[in-house]
Amino acid sequence: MLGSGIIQGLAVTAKNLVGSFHDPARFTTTQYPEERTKLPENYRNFPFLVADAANDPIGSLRCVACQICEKECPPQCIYIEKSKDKKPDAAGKQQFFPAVFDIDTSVCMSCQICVEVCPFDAIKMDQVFEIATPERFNALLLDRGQLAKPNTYYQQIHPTEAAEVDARLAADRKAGEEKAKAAAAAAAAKAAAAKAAPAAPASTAPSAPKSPAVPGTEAPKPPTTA
Amino acid sequence: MTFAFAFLAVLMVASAGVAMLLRNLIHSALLLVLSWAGVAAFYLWAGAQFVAFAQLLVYVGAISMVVLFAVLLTRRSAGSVADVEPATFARAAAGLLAAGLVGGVLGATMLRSHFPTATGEAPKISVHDIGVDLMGPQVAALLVVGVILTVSLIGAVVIAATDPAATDKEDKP
Amino acid sequence: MIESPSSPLAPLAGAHVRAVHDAFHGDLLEVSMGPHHPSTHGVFRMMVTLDGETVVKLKPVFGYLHRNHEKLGENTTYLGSMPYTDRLDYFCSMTNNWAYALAVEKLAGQAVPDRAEYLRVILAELTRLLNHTCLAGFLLQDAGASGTPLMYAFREREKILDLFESLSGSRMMCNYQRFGGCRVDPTPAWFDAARRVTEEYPRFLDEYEALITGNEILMARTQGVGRLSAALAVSAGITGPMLRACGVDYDLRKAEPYGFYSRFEFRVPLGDHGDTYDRYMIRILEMRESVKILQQALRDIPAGPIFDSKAKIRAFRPKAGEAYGRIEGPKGEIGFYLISDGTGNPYRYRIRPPSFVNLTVLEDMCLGHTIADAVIILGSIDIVLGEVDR
Amino acid sequence: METPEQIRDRLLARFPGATVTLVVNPGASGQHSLLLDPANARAIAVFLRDDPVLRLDYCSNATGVDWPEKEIVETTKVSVPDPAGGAPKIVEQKTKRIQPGYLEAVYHLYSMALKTGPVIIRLRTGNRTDQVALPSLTPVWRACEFQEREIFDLYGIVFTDHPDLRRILMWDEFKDHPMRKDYVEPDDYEWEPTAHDEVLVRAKAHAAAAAPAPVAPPPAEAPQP
Amino acid sequence: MSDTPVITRQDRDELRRQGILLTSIEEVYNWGRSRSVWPLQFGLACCAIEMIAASMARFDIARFGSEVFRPSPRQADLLIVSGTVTKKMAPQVVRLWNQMPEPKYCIAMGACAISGGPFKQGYNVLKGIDRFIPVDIYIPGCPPRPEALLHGLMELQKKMRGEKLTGPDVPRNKQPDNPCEYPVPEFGAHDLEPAKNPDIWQPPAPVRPDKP
Amino acid sequence: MSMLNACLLLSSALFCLGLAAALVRSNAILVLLGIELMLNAANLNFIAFWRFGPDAGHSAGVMFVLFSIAVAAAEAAVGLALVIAISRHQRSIRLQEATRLKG
Amino acid sequence: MTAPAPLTDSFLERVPLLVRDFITGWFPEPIRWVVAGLLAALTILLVFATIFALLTLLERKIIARVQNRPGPNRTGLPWLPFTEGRVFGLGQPLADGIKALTKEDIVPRDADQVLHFLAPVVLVAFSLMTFAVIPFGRNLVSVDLDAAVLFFFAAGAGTELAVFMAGWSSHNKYSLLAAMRALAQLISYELPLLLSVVPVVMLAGKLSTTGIVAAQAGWKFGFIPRWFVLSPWGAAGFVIFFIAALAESNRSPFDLPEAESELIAGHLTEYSGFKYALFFMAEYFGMMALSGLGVTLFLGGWQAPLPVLEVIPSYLWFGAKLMLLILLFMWIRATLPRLRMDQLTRLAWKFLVPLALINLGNAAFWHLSAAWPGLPLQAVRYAIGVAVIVIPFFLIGRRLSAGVAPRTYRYAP
Repeated sequence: MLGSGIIQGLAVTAKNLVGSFHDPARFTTTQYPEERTKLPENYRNFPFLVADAANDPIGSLRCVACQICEKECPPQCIYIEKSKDKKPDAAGKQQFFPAVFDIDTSVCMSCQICVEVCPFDAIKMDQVFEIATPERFNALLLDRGQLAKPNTYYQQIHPTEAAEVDARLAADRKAGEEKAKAAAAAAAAKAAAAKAAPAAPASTAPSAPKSPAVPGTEAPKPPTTA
Repeated sequence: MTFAFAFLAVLMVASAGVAMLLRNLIHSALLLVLSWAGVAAFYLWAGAQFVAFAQLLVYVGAISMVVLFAVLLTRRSAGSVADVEPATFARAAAGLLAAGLVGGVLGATMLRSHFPTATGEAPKISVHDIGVDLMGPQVAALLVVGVILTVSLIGAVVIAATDPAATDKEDKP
Repeated sequence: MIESPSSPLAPLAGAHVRAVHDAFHGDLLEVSMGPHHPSTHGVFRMMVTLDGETVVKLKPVFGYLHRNHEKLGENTTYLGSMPYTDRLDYFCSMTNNWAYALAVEKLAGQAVPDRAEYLRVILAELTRLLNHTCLAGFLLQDAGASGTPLMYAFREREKILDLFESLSGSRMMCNYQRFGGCRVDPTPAWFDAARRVTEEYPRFLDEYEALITGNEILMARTQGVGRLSAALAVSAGITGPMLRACGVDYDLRKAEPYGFYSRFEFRVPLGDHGDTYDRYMIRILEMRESVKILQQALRDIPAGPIFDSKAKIRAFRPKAGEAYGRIEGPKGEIGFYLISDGTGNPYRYRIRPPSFVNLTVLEDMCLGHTIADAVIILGSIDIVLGEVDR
Repeated sequence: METPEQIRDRLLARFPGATVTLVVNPGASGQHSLLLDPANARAIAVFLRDDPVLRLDYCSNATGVDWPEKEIVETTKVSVPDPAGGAPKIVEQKTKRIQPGYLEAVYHLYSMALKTGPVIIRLRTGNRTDQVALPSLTPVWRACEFQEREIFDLYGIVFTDHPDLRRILMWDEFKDHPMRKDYVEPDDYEWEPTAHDEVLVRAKAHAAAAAPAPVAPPPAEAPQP
Repeated sequence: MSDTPVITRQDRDELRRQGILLTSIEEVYNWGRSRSVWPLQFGLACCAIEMIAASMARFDIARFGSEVFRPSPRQADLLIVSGTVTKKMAPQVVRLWNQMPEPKYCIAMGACAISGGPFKQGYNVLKGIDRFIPVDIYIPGCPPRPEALLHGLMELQKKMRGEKLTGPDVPRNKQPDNPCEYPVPEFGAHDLEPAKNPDIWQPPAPVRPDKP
Repeated sequence: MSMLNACLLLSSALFCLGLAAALVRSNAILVLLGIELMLNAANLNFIAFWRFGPDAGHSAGVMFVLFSIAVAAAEAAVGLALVIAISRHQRSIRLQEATRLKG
Repeated sequence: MTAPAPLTDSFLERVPLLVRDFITGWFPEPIRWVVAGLLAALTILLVFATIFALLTLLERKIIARVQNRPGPNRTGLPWLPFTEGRVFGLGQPLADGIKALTKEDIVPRDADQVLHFLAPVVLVAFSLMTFAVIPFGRNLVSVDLDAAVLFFFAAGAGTELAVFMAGWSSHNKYSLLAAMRALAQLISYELPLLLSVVPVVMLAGKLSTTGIVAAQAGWKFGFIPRWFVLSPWGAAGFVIFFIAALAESNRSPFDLPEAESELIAGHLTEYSGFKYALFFMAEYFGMMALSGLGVTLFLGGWQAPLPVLEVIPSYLWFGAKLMLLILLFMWIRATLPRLRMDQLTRLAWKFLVPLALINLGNAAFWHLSAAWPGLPLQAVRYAIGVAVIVIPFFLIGRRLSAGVAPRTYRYAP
C-alpha cells in the first residue's frame, strides 16, 4: 500500500522520540563538559616524556637523546639536541640526555611510532585533548619542560602498560645492579683501595620551569574523571 | 474615502505605467502584479469583497505565477533573463499615438459626460447572494465559463506540452 | 548595507565565474557544484550543465584534497607510511592498513601469524560495517532526510569506534597493522565488547531498514536512477558493492581469497538493476553477511602471537623488487603498488584508490537525470576525497 | 592461468613485429611483467582483453614510474692474459655507463570473468624530456581514463588518443610534474622546529631568499634550559 | 583605556556612564553571539568526519546551540577549517571566508589546518590556513576528538564573551583599518600567488629560542 | 466631478496604458500583460457602475467581473502557452519574428 | 472584533475580550475600532512571534530527541531568577535573535537590490495577513470576513511571489533554480489545497471561517464531536489538505526550494543576518497559518472535543490542536527524505487532484444522504463514504507507485 513504508518510518522515529526519555540506548549523548566518556587505556593523543622523579621532571627524564624517534617520526615533528655531557640515569648508568626536546603538536599526527621505536620507554602517549588555544607558535610547540611528566602520571593513564614497563625496567635495573654489584665486587676484590662511586643520581640538571605556557598541560592530572 | 481612492488610483496608474516602460521583464511583471493588487484593493474599497479576493487569488496567485514562469522558460530568446530589446522608433511612435488618441477621446468623454449616480449607501452583496445568483439566474453563464476554462486549460497544456520529436526536428536548421 | 564583491557563485565556480555568468544568460545553465557544496562529500566538484533541471553534461573536478600522499610515501620509511594510510580513506583505516601491510608483506615475503590474520578479518569486517552504515546515512542525508538516518548511523559508528579506540588508541586513525602482524593484542574484554556489538548489529539494521528501506519516497528517488550496465562497470574498473550492484560477481574475498577469508562462510549479494537503490541495498545486505563473518571469526580466533617474531619494526629494508597487493575494501578494491630499491624508503609508492576509479562512470550514470538525482548518485558511489585525491 | 613467459611467447607469435620483453621481478612477490613497445601496445592490449584464454577485462591499476638517468657501475670479470705467459689473470673491471632516464606506465590487468590475474604490462617512453608520449589504453579499458590523466598530471607522460587529457589533481595553470624525482618544490618554507637536514636546507634557502627576515618576535615564554 | 594619561573628572564620569550602558549592551550582545554560533557546513578531510561526529548524538554540538550547520556562508558565523587545506582549495576557503558576514570566527581544527600537519612536506599542501585568514582558535590533534572540538568551541565562546565593543582591543571587524576583504590567492605556475598574506601571516623568526 | 467619473477616468487611464503596451512593446509576454491590464480596466468600470451607478444593488456588475476574471485567467493560460510554444519553435518571443503560421 | 463578549461565556473565555475592552476604553468612541484592529494585529504579531521563537527551539529539541540527543539545553536565560541560568535552553531563540540582529547584512553586488530587500518584507507581511481571518477562540477573530477562506488563499498567494522574488533577485544560479521550483510547486499544490477545502465550504455552506467552525459545533450522541475530520470525506480532505499544506509551506519532504543537499540553501543562499531570520520567521508563520486553517476547517476550530471539557477556554483548545498539527509537521520532517521535482508535481496532479475531485463527489453524497433514517442506514452511509475514497486511493496509489517496489536480491553461487 502506498504510504505503508512512510508510516513504518514514522513509527521508528516516534519510538526513538519516546525512547530518548527513558531508554539509555536511545539517548546516547554524553554531555561533554560535565560528563565525560571514560577514555580507554590505550587512548593516545600527543606524546610526553616520562620522568622518574616527580619533583624534578626535567632532571630525571628517561630519554637519552638517542634520536631514534626523531628519525622515525613520519611527519617529522620531533626535534632533539643531545647534551654535551652525560649524567647518570635512574639505573645509575651514565647517559646523554636531551638538551632540547621539542615536539610540534601542530604537526604531530598521534601515530605512536615514536613510542614503538623508543628502546628506553622514555616517550609515551598522553591523553590530554583539551588543548585548544588561540595561540599557535607560543602554545603548540612543546618543549621538554612541558613534555616531561612523572611516571606516576603514566601509571595513572595507562595502568596496564605502565605496570609492564615498570616491571621490565625493574628487571633491567635489577640485572644491571647485580651486574654492577658483581663488577663492584670484582673491582673491590681487585683493588680495595679505590672507592667506587655509584652514587644516587644527583640532579645537576637545569631547573624546571615554573609553569608551562600551554593550557591543559599545567598540572599532570589524568584527563578522565570517568 | 476619496483619499483612499486617490491613493489607489495613483498606485495603479503609476505602477502600471512604470511596468510598461521598464526593460526588465521580471520587474514589469512584478509591478503589474502590484497594479493588479491595487485593483483588488479598489474592489475592496468599493465594497465588492468577494470579487476583490477573487481578483487577488487569480491575478496575484495564478496569472502572475504563470507569467513569471513563462518569462523564465523563454529567457533563452530574450537574450537575458529579463531584458527586453526596445521596439523600433516608428512602431513606438505609432503605438503611442494610437494609445494617446484613444486616451484623449476616452478622457474627454469621461470628463464631460454626467452619469446619474446613486447617492445612498454602498450596496451590500454577500457571498451567499453571489452563490444564489450564480446558481439561479446566472447558471447558464457559469456553465459556459466552466466549459471555456476547461477547454482553454486543456488547450494550453496541449500547446505548451513538449513534443520531443517535434522540437528535435525543429531544432535542426 | 555592505556590498559584497562576490556572490556565492565565486567559491562554487572558481576560475570559471565568467563563463558561468555567461551561461546564466544562455540556453543551458552551467552550475559548478563544489568544492564547497553540502552534498559532495568533502571537496569534490562537479561542473554540471543543466537543461532546466536535467543534467546534460557533468565533469568531475578533482584535486582539492590532493595531499601528495604518494610523494610523501616515497620520502618516508615503509613504517612511516602506515599512519598515512589511515588518512587515505578516513572511514576505513583498518582496511587501508591491511592493504598496505599486505602489499609490503608480499614485497618482503613476510609471514603473518594466525591470530593476526583472524584479527585482521575481524577489524576489516567491523570497518565494512562502519563504512556501509555511514554511507547509508550520508546517502539518505543527500536525499534530504534531515539528519535522522545519519544520526542513527553515527550512533552505531560510535560503538565500533569505541572498539577501535580501546584496541588501537585512536578512533579513526588506528595505525594498527604492522608488517607481519598487528600492534596490540586485544584483551578478552575487548572480544566480549566486539561480540556484543556484533550481536546487536542486526537489530540496528532491522530498525534502520524499517525507518527507510521500505519508504516509498526513497524507492521513488533511487529506483531506476543512475543505472550502470555490467559491461561498462567491468570496463571502467568499478569495484566493490557498486560493481556487485550491477550483477557482476567479483568479490576479492571470494575471487582471490586473501587473509583467511576462505575459512569463513558468507555470501555475496548481487543486484540486477545496477541503480542507486541496488547500490544501497547491496551494502545493507553485505552488512548482514559481515555480521556472519564476524560471528565466525570471533568464535574461532586462535590463541597465539599477533606479531611474527622475525618481522622488523625499525630498519625495515625489503630487497629490490615490486609488488601489487590488493584487498576488498568497503568501497571497492584498494591496492598498493610498491617498488623497492633495497633502501628503507619505497622507490615507488602507489595507491590504487577504489572510489577514484569508481568515479569514472559518474557522468555516464548522471546524464539525463535531474540535479537532485546527480546528488544521490554521487552519494551512492561512496567516495571519500582523501582517497580520491590522495 | 598462463605464466608471463607463455603470454610473451603467444604475443610474439601473434604480433610478429612487436617487441615484448619479460621484466623479471627479483622480489619475493614474483610478479613479473611484460614490457611492450608503444607502437603495438594498443593492439596487444585489445588482444589481451579479448583473448578467450586470458580475458583480461579489468585494468585494476595504472600508474607511472619515473626512472631518472642514473650512473650504473657494472663490474665485469675479465680474464687478462698474463703478458708473462702465465695463467690468465681474472681482473675485475668496472665500467661506468649512464643509463638514460625514462618514464614508465605500469598497468595491472586482471580478469573478472575468469577471476585470474595479475598480468602486468609496462610501457616506456624514450626519454624524460621530449619523447614522453605513449598510446592511451583508455579506449581498451575505461578504467584507465582518470588514472592516465593522473599520470599525465604527475609525471608528464602524454597519452595519445586519450579522450580528455587535462590535469586532474593539480590546477590547470600548474606547470610542473611533481611526482618526478627531480621535481623541486616551491619555497613556501614555514618555521619548523626540526633537525631534519632537508628541511634545514630549505630553511636556509628560504632565509636567503627572504632577505628581510620576518619581524615577529620568537616565542617568548619558552623556557631556557 | 587604562593607558590614557590624563583624564579629567568629567571625562571619567562620562566614560563611566557610557561604560555602564556599554557593559550591559556588550554583555547581552556577546551573550547572544556566543550562544548562537552557527558553523558553516564545510568539511575538508578527516577532521570533517570528527566535526560531523561532534554534531551527532554522542557528542551533540546542538547543546551549545551550534548544530545549525548552514550550507551557505551568508548565514554562518564560524568557519571550521577541518582538515588539510590544499593549495588548490585555498582560494576557495578564502572566498568563503570573505563571503561570511561579520562578526565571523575561524577555528583551525586539526594539525593540517593549523600547519599542514603530517602533510606539511607535500607540494600541494598549504602550511596552515592562517597564512590567508585570521584564525581564532587552534585545535591540535590528528584528528582532534569531537570533545576537543567542543572544547575549542567553548574556548571560542569564552573569547567572544570577552570581546569589547569599544577600546583598543575591539574585535577584528570593528577595527577601522581592518581589511574586510582578504586577498584571494591565484593559481600560479608553480605555487599560489601570493603564497601568503603578509598582513596577517607574521611567523616568528626562524631562530631557536632555546638554542644559543 | 463625481466619484463615478473619477473611477471611469482611472479606468480609461489604465486602459490606455495597457493599449500602449500592447501596441508598442514587441515582447509577446509584455503584450499579453498589456491586454490583461486592459481587461482589468474594463472590470474596474463594472465595479464602479455597480457601486456608484444608478441601479446600485443589482448584482450584475459583480457577476460580470467574476466571469471576466475567469475568462482572463483562461486567456492568460492560453496566451502564455502560445508564447512558450512560439519561443520553443523559433527561439524568440519577439512578435515581429513570429510571422510563420506553420509551427 | 468589536463585538462584546456574551456574558454567558465563562470568565476565562472572556479574558482576551475584556482586556481588549479595557484598553480600547481609554480611547474615544470613533477611533475605538482602529485601536481594536491595531491591538489585534499587535497581539497576533507578538503572540506568534513568541510562538515562532519557541517553535524553533521545540523543533530543534524534537528533532534532537528523535535522533537520540538532547538538543539545545545549555543556553538558559541568565537573567531569570532561581534557574541558575539553565532552563532547557529556553534562551536559545533569544540568543539566535540577538545574533541575527547584529549580524552584517550582505547584499551581493550583482543582486537586484530592491527586490532583494523587498522579498523578506513582502513574505512576512503576507504570511501575517493570513492570520487575520483565523478564529483563535470563541470570539477571537481579527476580521470576520464573509469570504474569509478566499482571503486566506489570496493572501497566501503573495508568499510564493516573495519566494520567487528572493530567488530571482539574488542573481545566483542556485537561487534561480529554487525560484523555478517554488513557482512550479505553488502552481501544482494550490489546486489540491483549494480542492480539498471546497467540500468543507460546500457542506458548511459558508466561506466564513467563523461560520465553518460554527457548522462543526455540537456532539453526535452527546460525545462524538461533529468535526468534519470525523466523516469519511472530511478525513480524506484533511489528509489531502495536510499534504498540500506541507508542500505550500515548503516543509520536508517538499522542501525543494531550499533543498540543502542540492541547492545550498535555495532562495535563501544569499540572505544573511536579519533578512534571513525574517525568512525563517515567515516560514514558520506560513506553517502556523496553514495549520490554523486546517484546525478551523477540519478539526472543529476552537471547539472542545467533549462537552465536559468546555470549561477549558476555547483559545486553549485551538492552541492545542494547532500544536498537534505542528508537531506532526516536525515529526514528518524528522523522518522523511525529500521528493524530486517531477515526483512532486506528479504527486499533485496525478494523485492529490484526482482524489480531491473524487472527495468532492464524496462530500456531495454525504450531503445528500444526510437524511437517511436509522442507525443501520447511517452505518451503510459511512461505509460507502469510506469506500468511495479508499478504493480510488488504492487504485491511483498503485498507478502512482508503479515500477517502485521493494526488491529481492540473489546471491553469488
